[in-house]
Amino acid sequence: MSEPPVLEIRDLHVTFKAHGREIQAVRGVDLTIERGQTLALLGESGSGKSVTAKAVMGLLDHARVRFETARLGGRDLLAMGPDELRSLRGSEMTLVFQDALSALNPVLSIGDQVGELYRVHRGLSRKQARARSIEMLDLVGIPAAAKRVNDYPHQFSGGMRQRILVAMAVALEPDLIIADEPTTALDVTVQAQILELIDRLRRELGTAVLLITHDLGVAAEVSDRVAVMYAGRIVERGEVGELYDRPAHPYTEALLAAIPDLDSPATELRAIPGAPPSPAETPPGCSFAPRCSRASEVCGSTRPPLTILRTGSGRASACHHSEEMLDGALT
Amino acid sequence: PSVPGQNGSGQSAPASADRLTIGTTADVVNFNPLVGNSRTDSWVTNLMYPHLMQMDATGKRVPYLGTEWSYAKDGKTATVKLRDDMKWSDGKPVTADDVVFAVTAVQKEKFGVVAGLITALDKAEAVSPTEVRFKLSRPDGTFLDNVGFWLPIVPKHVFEKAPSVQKFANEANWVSAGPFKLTKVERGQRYIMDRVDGFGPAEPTVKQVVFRVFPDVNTEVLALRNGEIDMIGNVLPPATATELKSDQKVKLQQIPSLGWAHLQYNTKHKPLDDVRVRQALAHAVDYEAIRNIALKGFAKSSNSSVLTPTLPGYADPASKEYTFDPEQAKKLLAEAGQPNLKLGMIYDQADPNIARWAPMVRDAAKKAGITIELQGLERNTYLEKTEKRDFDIYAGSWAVMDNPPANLGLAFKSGGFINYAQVTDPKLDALIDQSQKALTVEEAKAPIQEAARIIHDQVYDNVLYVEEFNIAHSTKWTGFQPMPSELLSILNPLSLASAKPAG
Amino acid sequence: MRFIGLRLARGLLTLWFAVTVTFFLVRLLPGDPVLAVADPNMTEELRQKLLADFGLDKPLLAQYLDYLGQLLHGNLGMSFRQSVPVTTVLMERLPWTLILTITAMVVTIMLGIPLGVLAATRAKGWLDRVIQLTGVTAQSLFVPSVGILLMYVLGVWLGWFPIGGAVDLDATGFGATLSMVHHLVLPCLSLVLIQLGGYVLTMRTTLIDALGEDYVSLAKAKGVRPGKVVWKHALRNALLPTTTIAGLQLGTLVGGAVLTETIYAYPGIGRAIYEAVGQLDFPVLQGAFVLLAAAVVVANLITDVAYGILDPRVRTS
Amino acid sequence: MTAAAVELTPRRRTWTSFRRNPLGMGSGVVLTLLALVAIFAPLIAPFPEGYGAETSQPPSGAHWFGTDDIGQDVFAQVVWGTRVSMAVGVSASVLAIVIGLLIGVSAAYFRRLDTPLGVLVDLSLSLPMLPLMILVAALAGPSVRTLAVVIALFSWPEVARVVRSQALSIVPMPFVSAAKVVGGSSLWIVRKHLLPGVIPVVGVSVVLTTSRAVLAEAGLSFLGLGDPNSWSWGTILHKAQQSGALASAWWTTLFPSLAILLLVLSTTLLSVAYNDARNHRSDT
Amino acid sequence: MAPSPDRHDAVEPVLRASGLHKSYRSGFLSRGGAVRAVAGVDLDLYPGETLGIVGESGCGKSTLARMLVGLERPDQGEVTFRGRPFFSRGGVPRDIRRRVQMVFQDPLTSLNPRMTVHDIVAEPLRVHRLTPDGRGMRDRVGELLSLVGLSPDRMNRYPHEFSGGQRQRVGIARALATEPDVIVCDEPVSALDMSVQAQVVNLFAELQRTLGVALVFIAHDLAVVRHVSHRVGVMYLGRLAEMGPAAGVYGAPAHPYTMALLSAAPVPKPALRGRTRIMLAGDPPSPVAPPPGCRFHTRCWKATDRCSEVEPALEAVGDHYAACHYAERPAS
Ligand SMILES: Nc1ncnc2c1ncn2[C@@H]1O[C@H](COP(=O)(O)OP(=O)(O)OP(=O)(O)O)[C@@H](O)[C@H]1O
Ligand SMILES: Nc1ncnc2c1ncn2[C@@H]1O[C@H](COP(=O)(O)OP(=O)(O)OP(=O)(O)O)[C@@H](O)[C@H]1O
Ligand SMILES: [Mg+2]
Ligand SMILES: [Mg+2]
Repeated sequence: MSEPPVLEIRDLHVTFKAHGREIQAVRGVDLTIERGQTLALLGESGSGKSVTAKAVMGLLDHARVRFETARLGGRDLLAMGPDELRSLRGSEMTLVFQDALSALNPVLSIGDQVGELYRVHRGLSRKQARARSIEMLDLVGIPAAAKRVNDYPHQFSGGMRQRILVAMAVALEPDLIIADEPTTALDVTVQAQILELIDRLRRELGTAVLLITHDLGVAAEVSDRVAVMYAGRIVERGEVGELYDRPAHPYTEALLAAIPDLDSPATELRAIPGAPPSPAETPPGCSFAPRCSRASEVCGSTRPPLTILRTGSGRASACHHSEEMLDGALT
Repeated sequence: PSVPGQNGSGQSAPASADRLTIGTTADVVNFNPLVGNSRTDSWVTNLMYPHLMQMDATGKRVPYLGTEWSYAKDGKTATVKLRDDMKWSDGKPVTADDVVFAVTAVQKEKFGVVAGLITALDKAEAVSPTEVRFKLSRPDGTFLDNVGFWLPIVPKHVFEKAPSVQKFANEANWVSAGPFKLTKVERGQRYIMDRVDGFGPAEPTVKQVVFRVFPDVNTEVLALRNGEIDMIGNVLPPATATELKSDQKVKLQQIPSLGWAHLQYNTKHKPLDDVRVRQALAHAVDYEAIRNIALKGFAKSSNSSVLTPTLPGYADPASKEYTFDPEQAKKLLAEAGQPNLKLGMIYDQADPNIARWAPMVRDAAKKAGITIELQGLERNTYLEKTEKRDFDIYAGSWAVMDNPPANLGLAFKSGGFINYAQVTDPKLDALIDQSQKALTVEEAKAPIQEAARIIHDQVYDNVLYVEEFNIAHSTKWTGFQPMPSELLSILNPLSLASAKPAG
Repeated sequence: MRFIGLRLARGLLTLWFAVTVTFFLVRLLPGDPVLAVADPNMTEELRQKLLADFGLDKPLLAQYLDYLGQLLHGNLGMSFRQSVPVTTVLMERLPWTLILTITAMVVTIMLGIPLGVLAATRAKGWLDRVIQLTGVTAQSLFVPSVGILLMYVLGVWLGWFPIGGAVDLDATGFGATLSMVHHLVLPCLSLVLIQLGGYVLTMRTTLIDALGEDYVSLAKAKGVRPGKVVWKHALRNALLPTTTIAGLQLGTLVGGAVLTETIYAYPGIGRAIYEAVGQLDFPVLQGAFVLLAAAVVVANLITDVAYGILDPRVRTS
Repeated sequence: MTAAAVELTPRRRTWTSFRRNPLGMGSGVVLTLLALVAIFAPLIAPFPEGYGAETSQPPSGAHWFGTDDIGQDVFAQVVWGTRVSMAVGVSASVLAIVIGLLIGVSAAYFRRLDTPLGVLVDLSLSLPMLPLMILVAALAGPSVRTLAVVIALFSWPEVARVVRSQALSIVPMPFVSAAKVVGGSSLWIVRKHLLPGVIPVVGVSVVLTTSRAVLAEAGLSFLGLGDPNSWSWGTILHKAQQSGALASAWWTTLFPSLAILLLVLSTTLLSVAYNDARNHRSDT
Repeated sequence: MAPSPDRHDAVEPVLRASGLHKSYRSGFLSRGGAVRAVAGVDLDLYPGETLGIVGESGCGKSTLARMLVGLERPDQGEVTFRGRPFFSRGGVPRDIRRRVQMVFQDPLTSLNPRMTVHDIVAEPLRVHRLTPDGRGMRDRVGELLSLVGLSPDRMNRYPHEFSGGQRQRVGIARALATEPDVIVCDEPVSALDMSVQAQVVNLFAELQRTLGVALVFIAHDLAVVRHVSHRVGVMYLGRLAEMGPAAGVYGAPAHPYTMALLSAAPVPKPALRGRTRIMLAGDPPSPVAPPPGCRFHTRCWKATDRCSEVEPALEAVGDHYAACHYAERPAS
């Protein structure tokens, strides 16, 4: 453990104010990613995945953001001034957006947008930046990159645009790539290509990846570790194989049971009743309790903290019943 | 000359004889003096084209291009002698041929004001370069006054080249013979006129006259105070005149009107054909209030007579103004069997004075139980309705009525072309005819006064007042020669020729 | 190039529409153009001749076709009142209107964009509120009232600017330019005041929208300086709607200058129109509308070009 | 059932956030006051007519806004002017909105009509409005009704454009397809889905068109094309101009000008506030 | 799901599409060519069955769906309902309209935000005058809401007051109101959260079991389609690449595209991570200029010259159909 983790976040809270009400989008999230590792942040819509990512990147201007610890490769982000933080963004930690069409500036050429990174962080001239951009576009598999640097985003297909975003994310060989649902807008066949690309670059560059997704399949395919979010909190985390095999939180368990299985199509799906709570609400107990089949009285009144489980390998779960779940699974 | 930055402080500098700037509220529409009829048109073309005669403050004709004039005994020939020292700006002399050309063109093509005034003309001929003879088809004592004052003399050698004199635009290369010549036109902005050296009747002092165009009197006043202009050509509204009275840097010049403001009752509309109804209406107007409030006292009573005090030669001192007497009016209406009289009154709402007193007429009439519905009209509609005699009451004013026998003929003789009231009164016709034939004022006086009395008693016309125009100029200038009517005011050629910086 | 062709065709259509609408408006409304030319006191024979001279004796459709035909030759007919070609009357006025409106437009844009940016980047702050309120207030002003106020205060009291007119008589060379600018200040100021609000508000909303877009977040995530994020990434996108507005406004501006030109005695087309209405000089009116429509068409073409420069999606498709 | 139940309806949410905007509320109050003044003008001041002895008096206790050059009370003129100015503004905008709504919705819904109507709207928008209004008003003769019609005639394209673009954003919405699948006729869809959908923008449009109409009315009246038998703010200014009092008797200019400013400003602020409140995105 | 219903040869299809073509011209006078959204699709839908359609985005699934319900008129080809053509002169006959309904992808935008749930569900009843307004209407709407698992006492609320899954139930209730024989569902669960998807998928299965309505179920999620469908069609660039019983298509894909699709789909089983996958090169071509011959040949590892010249027809391969010159034959 000589090397510090690439990212270390402790007790992240994000609160928005809207229509006179407070929305606690993220309520005490801890995250740690080691070098070369992919952590999948799983969770359904509105659970706070993107907000977490933006808070880490420092992109939330209008929200109240509170960390206890925020370290990037051992450097304390909380102690840094705005300029210092800015110099990290784009070079040490980078972001891949979900919707490439809206994330690329429609009025600037691709070369300009990729090259901007080199000009801002490396102080390269326009010409040098352009040359580097072409290399990068080549690397992510844009055909005839040299010819296409001067094209504009609308002239590329969806898959190409996503590749361009990836190119920007890896251009300066960052320590950390945060990919916010990078493939949900894409077709299955293209999605596979992009995931493969990110994975390859991660291996080659030794970068850590925070992969945000709501697709259990995607997480299963590429991540080393998984953290499951529900209503602004991480409810379970662990190594990917273990977590899928023996979920220690009823929500994870229910999610896995709700996916149709290609191999056993005839079985009825086990649906989770109800809907996720609104982020404006703060019930006292476990947020999942109203939908949970295991819920007992204590679940409605006391919120279970995220506790390390005895199975080791960094597994943790926030459920009053996780031990019995694991026992049940073992027997 | 104003340079940016020192414009506003121009007031302190003494005026130089270099330039006199006059504000006007309209562009020149037509440079052909025989056609143009807007005020600015007349002001500019009057400085360029001479007339046979001018007018003095009492309306009497005085020499200009013409030096002497007379009728033959039978009244069927009139002769005018001309100055010999006037030249067109291209060097050719102004001769009798030019006069003959101008009058013949108007007679032939029948256009403009003059055409209606020279119906008696049979033929004009040049007796010599300095003498013109007019052959008349009937004796007409108004002819010389009319043709002398109204007809601009144009250069034959220029105007005869146009296929139609009426349609000749005359918009460039002007050949003129007045005290100033037009040198530059910047439409919408200004008209620049330069002094003519050696102008016979009166050598101008000022080198250059500039007419500058403004949107309204308000801005003209600002510009006058600002020192940007030296004089406002337009008549000031009474309220503005009151306001400017106390301004040290501004001098107000009072000019009598040659016309009058009046109400006319359509005698072909029932019940206005009944003289008692018309008299009742005449008693239902508060003349004093109109003069004092609407005109702020800048108006004289004409004693309800069409012979106004501006022309002392004709005025009839015996005439008495109708009293404002609602009770009397009610009585007359009761006699006429018209207790609940309801009438419409048209007027041009763009005329500021009338727009101001029209409601006063309505309100005063209300006291006599008469309902007057105001029809303030846009100018062209107003003119159209007037031409078609499509009104009960017509409120308006006549600008220039300089020759009573001629003017009353147009206005009150059966079929007269400004006989808006549609008067048909044989006795009146005879009296007017008689006055027109008279070759001297003395001769014309008796019949015309009698005619005026009939008009008064029959209320063929209800004269409200004769306006006293206010013209403002900077105190830095002096030497103007005022003449009656806003057409001439202090803006007439002889006045501008004699204007000079004060002090 | 097909794009340009399409635009030109559209421009011609606009022109034709303006010509047609005004032609028939003038003739189908109550006021009678015949009355305008013909003095009711003239003989019938002379009247007929006059009407024939102006082509007013033909059936309406024939007059219309004649007019269109003449228009193709650049001939706008003869003024009823001034006995000179309409083109002569208007061409003297057009440059002034162009100077006034274009200056006003440029000044408005140069002020409006920075103010809009300032407001947007401080959205909901006090500066934003002040800018917005000022913009809206200026927009709500009534031109003649402002005109009188400015003339009285800046013209008469302080004596800084001339009352009316477009240029001094004696100014020559550079002095003339200086004098023109001097005369331009007040009318231009009125036009800028009433237009500025629109630009500021549009700029503000579109920029706020643009600042919420993902590409702005990405630019920030790339470590681009905040100022540059606004000027390089957000502004160009936000300028697109502003450009559209500018194009639309130039049209209304040229027409809306009537009041301004009238108040300030500025010798432009707007005042010529007002005067021509008073004199029922229909050929001049019609010609003025054709010219204004042409100005609008040109403005729209310029807008399209600007749009193309700003937006590659238009340029490259 | 779930948290979603506490969410406010869009209308209520708009209202709540509108209420928190002091400018918007203030404008609403001012407009209401002006409307009351217009309605109850006879109770506030006698109709300004006739003449008075005190001419061209500056504001005083007896004459709050002073008197004009024939001694009429300027306050009474402004009060009665509110009536005509607002009546012209409102009726012109109602008329313009009816036309604009019809054309805008038809253009958006009936695809075949879109190109011709769209071109018509664009062309009309590129006509020089004020000069044309002047022309038509001059030819048609001045009256309050003429003014309202003329202004409406030249204001509908703007409304049509706004309505069309709003309707165009509704037409491709799946709920419109749903109504079609369910069997709704065109008329049904226009009535039940399109019109209710465009009403909110029409709301803003009403306000803006009214203020534009008030300005247009003032402009035309100022140029002398107003109804001479009634008082509008433009007419007061026109009369002041005619009597040469624009710059000297400042009170005859100032008060009607302020009235125009107040009305136009509050309508604009109201629509800005309403738009802000409706646009929940800018609420964060 | 339930085993495939009886062999189809005996039964009449409720809905039949033959030779459907649809192109979109983008914009007035645009110079770009037309988008060929659907280019020659034939299919039959039998009573009581679920026909799944999968395919990548832009391959024409929605366009096909819109043609099947008569929202879009095909450029070529025809849709018939029990043998009667959809488009007669004037439009779709009212009784056919009633019988074929649709459920949309986005539950929020397919419900008018200005109408209450009651009014939304009542709309078809009003249009077809099936129930008089008033009590009867409320009872009927309540009944429909109960059928889709919503409590009738919330019928006076607005769509935004409901969660995504509930909204989609409202949409389904609306589609059921006219007692249709066919419901075409265009990605009815893609916009829903993963925890809610299963609820709606189960609802569809149950409704079909109890009401016997025939479903066309369009989705891009292979597993969901597999789960609900008896038969499955795979679309690529406006055409059907493969079509057949679900078990056959998924178990023994014949078309290379189907194989690639199945292989690329992420599987939520970390244990299977190491498996070899077919990775297709490049993006799907633009529908404006589809490649000649077999539309898939630009990305196909099996492609030969013939593929780029001759367009393969949909032909029987074992128990299903595939449009490929080199279709994978079943081993037996
Ligand atoms: N700018 C904002 N203002 C107010 N609330 C916000 C804002 N951004 C996000 N939220 C709220 O925070 C919560 C979490 O949002 P977030 O975008 O992180 O969800 P997510 O997990 O990324 O969901 P998705 O899968 O839909 O992207 C949501 O309820 C959202 O409404
Ligand atoms: N109204 C339209 N106008 C123009 N092009 C259209 C229209 N509707 C669809 N298209 C085009 O037709 C093609 C097929 O579209 P369609 O919506 O049927 O695809 P899809 O398979 O449903 O895709 P998705 O999975 O994204 O919903 C696409 O390229 C699309 O851009
Ligand atoms: Mg997200
Ligand atoms: Mg689709």
